Amino acid sequence: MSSHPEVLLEVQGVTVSFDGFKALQNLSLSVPRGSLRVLIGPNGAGKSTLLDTIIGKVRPVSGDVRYRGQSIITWPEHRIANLGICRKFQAPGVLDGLSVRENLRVAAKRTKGVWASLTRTTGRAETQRIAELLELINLTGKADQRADSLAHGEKQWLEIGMVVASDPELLLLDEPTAGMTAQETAKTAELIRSLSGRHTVLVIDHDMQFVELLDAPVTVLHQGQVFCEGDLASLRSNADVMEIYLGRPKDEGHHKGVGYAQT
Amino acid sequence: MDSVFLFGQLFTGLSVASLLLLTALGLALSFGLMRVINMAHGEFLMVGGYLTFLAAQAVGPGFLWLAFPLAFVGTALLGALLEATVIRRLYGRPLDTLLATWGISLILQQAARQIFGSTGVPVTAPPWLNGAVTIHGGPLDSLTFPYVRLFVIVLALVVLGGMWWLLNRTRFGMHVRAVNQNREVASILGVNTRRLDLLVFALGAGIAGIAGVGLAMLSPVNPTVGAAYIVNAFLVVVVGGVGSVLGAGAAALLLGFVTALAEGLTSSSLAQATLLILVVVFLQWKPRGLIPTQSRALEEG
Amino acid sequence: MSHKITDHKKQITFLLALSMLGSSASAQGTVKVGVLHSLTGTMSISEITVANAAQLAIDQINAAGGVMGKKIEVVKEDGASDWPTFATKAEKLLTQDKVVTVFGGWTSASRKAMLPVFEKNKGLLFYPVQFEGNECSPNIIYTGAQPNQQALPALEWALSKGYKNIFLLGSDYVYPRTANLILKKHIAAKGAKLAGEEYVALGGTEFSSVINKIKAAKPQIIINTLNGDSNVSFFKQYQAAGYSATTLPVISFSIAEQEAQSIGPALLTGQYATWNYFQSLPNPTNKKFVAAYQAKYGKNAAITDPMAHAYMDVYLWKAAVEKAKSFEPSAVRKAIVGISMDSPLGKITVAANGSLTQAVYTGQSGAGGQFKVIGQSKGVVTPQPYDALTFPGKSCP
Amino acid sequence: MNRVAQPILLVVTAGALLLAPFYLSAYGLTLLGRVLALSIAAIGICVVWGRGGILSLGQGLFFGLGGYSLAMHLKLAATPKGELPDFMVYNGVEALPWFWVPFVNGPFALAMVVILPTLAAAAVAWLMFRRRITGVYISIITQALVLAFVTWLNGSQGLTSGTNGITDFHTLLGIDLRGEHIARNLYWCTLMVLGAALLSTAWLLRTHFGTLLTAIRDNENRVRFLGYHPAAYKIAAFALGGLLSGLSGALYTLHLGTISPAMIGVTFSIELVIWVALGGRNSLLGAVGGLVLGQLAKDKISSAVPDAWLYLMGTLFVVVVLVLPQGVAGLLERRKPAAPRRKTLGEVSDVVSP
Repeated sequence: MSSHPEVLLEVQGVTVSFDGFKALQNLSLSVPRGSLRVLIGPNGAGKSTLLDTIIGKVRPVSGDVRYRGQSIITWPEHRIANLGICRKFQAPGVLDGLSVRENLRVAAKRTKGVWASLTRTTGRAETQRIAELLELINLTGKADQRADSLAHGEKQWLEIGMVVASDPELLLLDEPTAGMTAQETAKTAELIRSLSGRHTVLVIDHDMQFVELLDAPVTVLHQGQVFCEGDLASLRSNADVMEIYLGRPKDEGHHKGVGYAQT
Repeated sequence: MDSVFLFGQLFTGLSVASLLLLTALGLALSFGLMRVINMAHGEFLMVGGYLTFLAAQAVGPGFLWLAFPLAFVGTALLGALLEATVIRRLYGRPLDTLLATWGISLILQQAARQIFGSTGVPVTAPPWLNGAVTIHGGPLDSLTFPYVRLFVIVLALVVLGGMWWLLNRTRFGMHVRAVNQNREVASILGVNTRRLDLLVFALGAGIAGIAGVGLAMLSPVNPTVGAAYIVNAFLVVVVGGVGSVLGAGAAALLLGFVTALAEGLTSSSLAQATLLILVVVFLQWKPRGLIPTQSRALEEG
Repeated sequence: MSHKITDHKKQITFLLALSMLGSSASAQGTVKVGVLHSLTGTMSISEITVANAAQLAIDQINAAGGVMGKKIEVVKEDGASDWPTFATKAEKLLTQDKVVTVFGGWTSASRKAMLPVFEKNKGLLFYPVQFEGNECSPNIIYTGAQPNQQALPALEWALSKGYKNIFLLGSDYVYPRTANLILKKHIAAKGAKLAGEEYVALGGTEFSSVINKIKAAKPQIIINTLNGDSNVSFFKQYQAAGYSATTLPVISFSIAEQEAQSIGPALLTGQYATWNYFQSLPNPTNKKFVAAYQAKYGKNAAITDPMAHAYMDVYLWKAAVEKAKSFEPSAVRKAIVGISMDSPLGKITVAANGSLTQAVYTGQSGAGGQFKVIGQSKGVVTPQPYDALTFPGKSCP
Repeated sequence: MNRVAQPILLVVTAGALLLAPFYLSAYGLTLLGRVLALSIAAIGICVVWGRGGILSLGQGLFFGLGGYSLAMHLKLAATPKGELPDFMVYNGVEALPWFWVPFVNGPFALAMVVILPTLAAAAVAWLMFRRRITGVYISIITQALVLAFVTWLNGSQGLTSGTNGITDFHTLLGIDLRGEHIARNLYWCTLMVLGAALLSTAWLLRTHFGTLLTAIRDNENRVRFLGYHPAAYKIAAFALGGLLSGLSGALYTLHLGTISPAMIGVTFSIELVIWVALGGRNSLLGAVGGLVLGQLAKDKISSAVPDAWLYLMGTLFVVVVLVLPQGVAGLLERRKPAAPRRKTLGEVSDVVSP
């Protein structure tokens, strides 16, 4: 447990099975309010499945997910999202047929019902906020362009913008920097760091430079379980972590950084 | 229902299921593998029927030896042509394949109408298929199994068996299963997915052609015969679970028996309407069908 | 055709207002009539030949100098086996082409769809096919058999031959349903037994269940009102189940010479049909008609009851026009009552309700697809649109 | 097409349509009125398919419910008091079936024209979207449903008049349907309904609702995990599609004077879709235009060269899908300069804006 006393999200002994294959095995994890947490692990470790489970996309065979102390394991996805949990997917999940501005507006709306969608208009405060977000994700010039015309990196930014626009309490970011240049990656890291505190952030990534920039506690997943936790530096010197990444005996991988293990 | 009638209806169900299965197998293959909704599939059945008619015209009563290869090869070639010219360009757009193939089915129907006329052409079954097995005495006295219907049931079993063998015991089948699981990976591993799509589509068409031979033994072949089967064949695919040959078999049996029992209890129109509603209800219970295929590729479908 | 093109242009350019519509009823010594049948779609096989028969009569009349000195100009339209299309095309014929009468229709559904159009536009339709009765629009001349001119005589014939246990099998639409409703009343009234009653969707080809039901009911004869290709499937599957004309005869109302040819005479040999006309009728008018039709449309062309009616309809109309001395539909309608003539069907007379007084024959199918007449009504039968036993108190105005 | 030409073209077309009774022949007017009535269903398809990405091949079901609701009332109104509709008598039915009884009441029947198809569409949508049935499954299920409906209609002659359908109407709420100026008034009435449907749908699609519909079409999961309930939006869109189809069916029934199973079946439902695809599935005006011109062409060509018509139609299906996936409206859009990309003809929202 970290120094924050209050636990926002608690994953308790969750097991997820796909056709007999156990993607998560009795996994437990707790995330304090306002913290920034990084999840790493080799392919198939269960990182994405964990996020899927939190947002209700995947239902576990056993275990519980508690948010603000309340079990949300049986809730429909949209209600979980409305609690203030927002996820950025691995592949950019932008809304292709809409303009950049509309993408942000969809994310920023507070009321999500059909009736409200017919009657509510966009207020000045909302317009203002969207303008700020556009600035933040550097897409002001392309605000009226269709999202499918954006470059890959821009789409990533747009989706991050959408996640931020929805102003969630808990942000789940799945490889937010895939396809970004080093410069963009650095900027993303800066943005994410600035979000923590007011928001609680859980990031999955492979890119160790990026993880380093985030400068946050790291949890290593392996075969559907928490393998170990700690800061990046201590993990880099951990021979067991090297082994699960490279599948080699401990003594061979030492001289290489974990970062090279990306696939 | 007395027991003779009940068994008679069960046999009817089996017979209906056989034709449904033969029609649906090709659909299940192409739908499962390529996400192609081929509305012209019924017309392959029709073409198979007309080719049977031509075979009968050409060689007389013993035409079956010619009809099977002719119908299979003829429709398979037509299928290959269709795949190469239209369907290939529409992969990943299932709804558009649906509309385009509907157009193709209109063209094929009209062509048949102009060549053969809009009334059905009759095919007389070979003499050895005339007659029936009749039970004499006992509780099932006078229960009859016409040879023609037995023939179609055997035909369906043979084709189903052949398909199972092809998919599970041959290299071709391994490739099909691999592509079904994950197209990208299979292609990286050296499976020529383009060629496989073509072959599978042609195979499915060929099987529909064989179904056409069976159909011609029971009813006249006319331009709309395919349209009469296509909706039910799709339901077999959906109820069976997309892409599952075994599922298609089970679903065809289920639909066949339900149809026969409903027809036993009420008129054929109401039986058909009931069946369609039951399918929709069934999908509420099992939206992915009897034997669902677990694959990530399906998630996006 | 040229007329059609000018009109088409007008419509899409929205330019010329009323100018071109001067092409009315009788320009240049011709008079326009419509022929409206399904030239495409499932019904076309039956209807094209009916349209041909009407065309033959028109050609003959034109060759002999026309009607009241005017040549008949035919506007042919395609109902496309689609009932609403019949209504649309009828409206076009009446309001745009301004035809003085229309020869057309086959299915009851097409007639029902056209009826309001003819009533609204005060047109006149000659309908040549046997039907379920229960209708007498002043704007339609129904020359095909009423139920008492086909279904009931068939029942009487069956009963007279000792078939007392009767199974009713039909396609699921209005004609079989109504005909069978009437037959059931008469079967009960005559003390015979109804073995069962089954309907198969139009175009249905699967008869396994039906044959099981027939087997369970053990009838002596089947009265068959199946339509089109369903007949082929039925007779095939009936034969496969071990039945034949000697073990379980079938008497049909929708199988004529043409259908017999396409079903395959072998499947039908020995089975029965009831009509007002068979190609084999020996009267001289028929001999001439058959010869003329086959000279024009092929020497093996089969000729059926609705074709004979359609052919005769044109002559009836001509006679009525000449009697009324007018092409005006209401005058023609008035004049047509009481007209009597020698036709391929034998002697016919138009009754006040717009239907024909005509004879009824029962035929047995032979090897060549022709029917041999084996029974005949005593003289002609007066048309009764409403069966008195089934629909008491109903009659045409 | 630039931003000046477009409104001018719209005004000219609207004017030409409004004045059509003064220069079209009687037949031309009925034909146009009939086709305009049909095009209301096209608006529904544009919303459900173009914007919602849901391809229903069963719009005939809702069209039929609207048409039959009205036809049942018209039939009862044309039947003398105390008697049964003629077809029931001929089928041996002895008492008015329960579901016919309330349709004696005109206002009730008119309300049902709208309510019944809407409710049916909502119910079908609820069943499908609740279980997250998507894509081609929906097409197959909706097709099965319309087939079931048509089969039931055909097989229940005593209740529905079967293949003949319901026909021979005389009066609607006391108006004589065979009267002198009825064709003209019915035409204008249809034009009004079409205009109202176009404007209100265009407004609807300009709201946040329209945006979300597109969003759900493009990436349902993304929208769901932003906290929206996509099924609710899809049900609403589908119900709207049903409503418009029902209205269209009722008006079409009035124009044609009959409604029958043959008019509402699988073929009809797919044909509607292809005309919309031809015009442009994403554009309201494209969809309506595609349907109107397609139907007019069908009327002309199918009577001139009946055999060629089906080939032409079949080829059109293939060509539209292969070459013009966004229809003619999409083609016009593509010709426009690329950036800065303002809303264009292809995007429904702008199309009817003043």
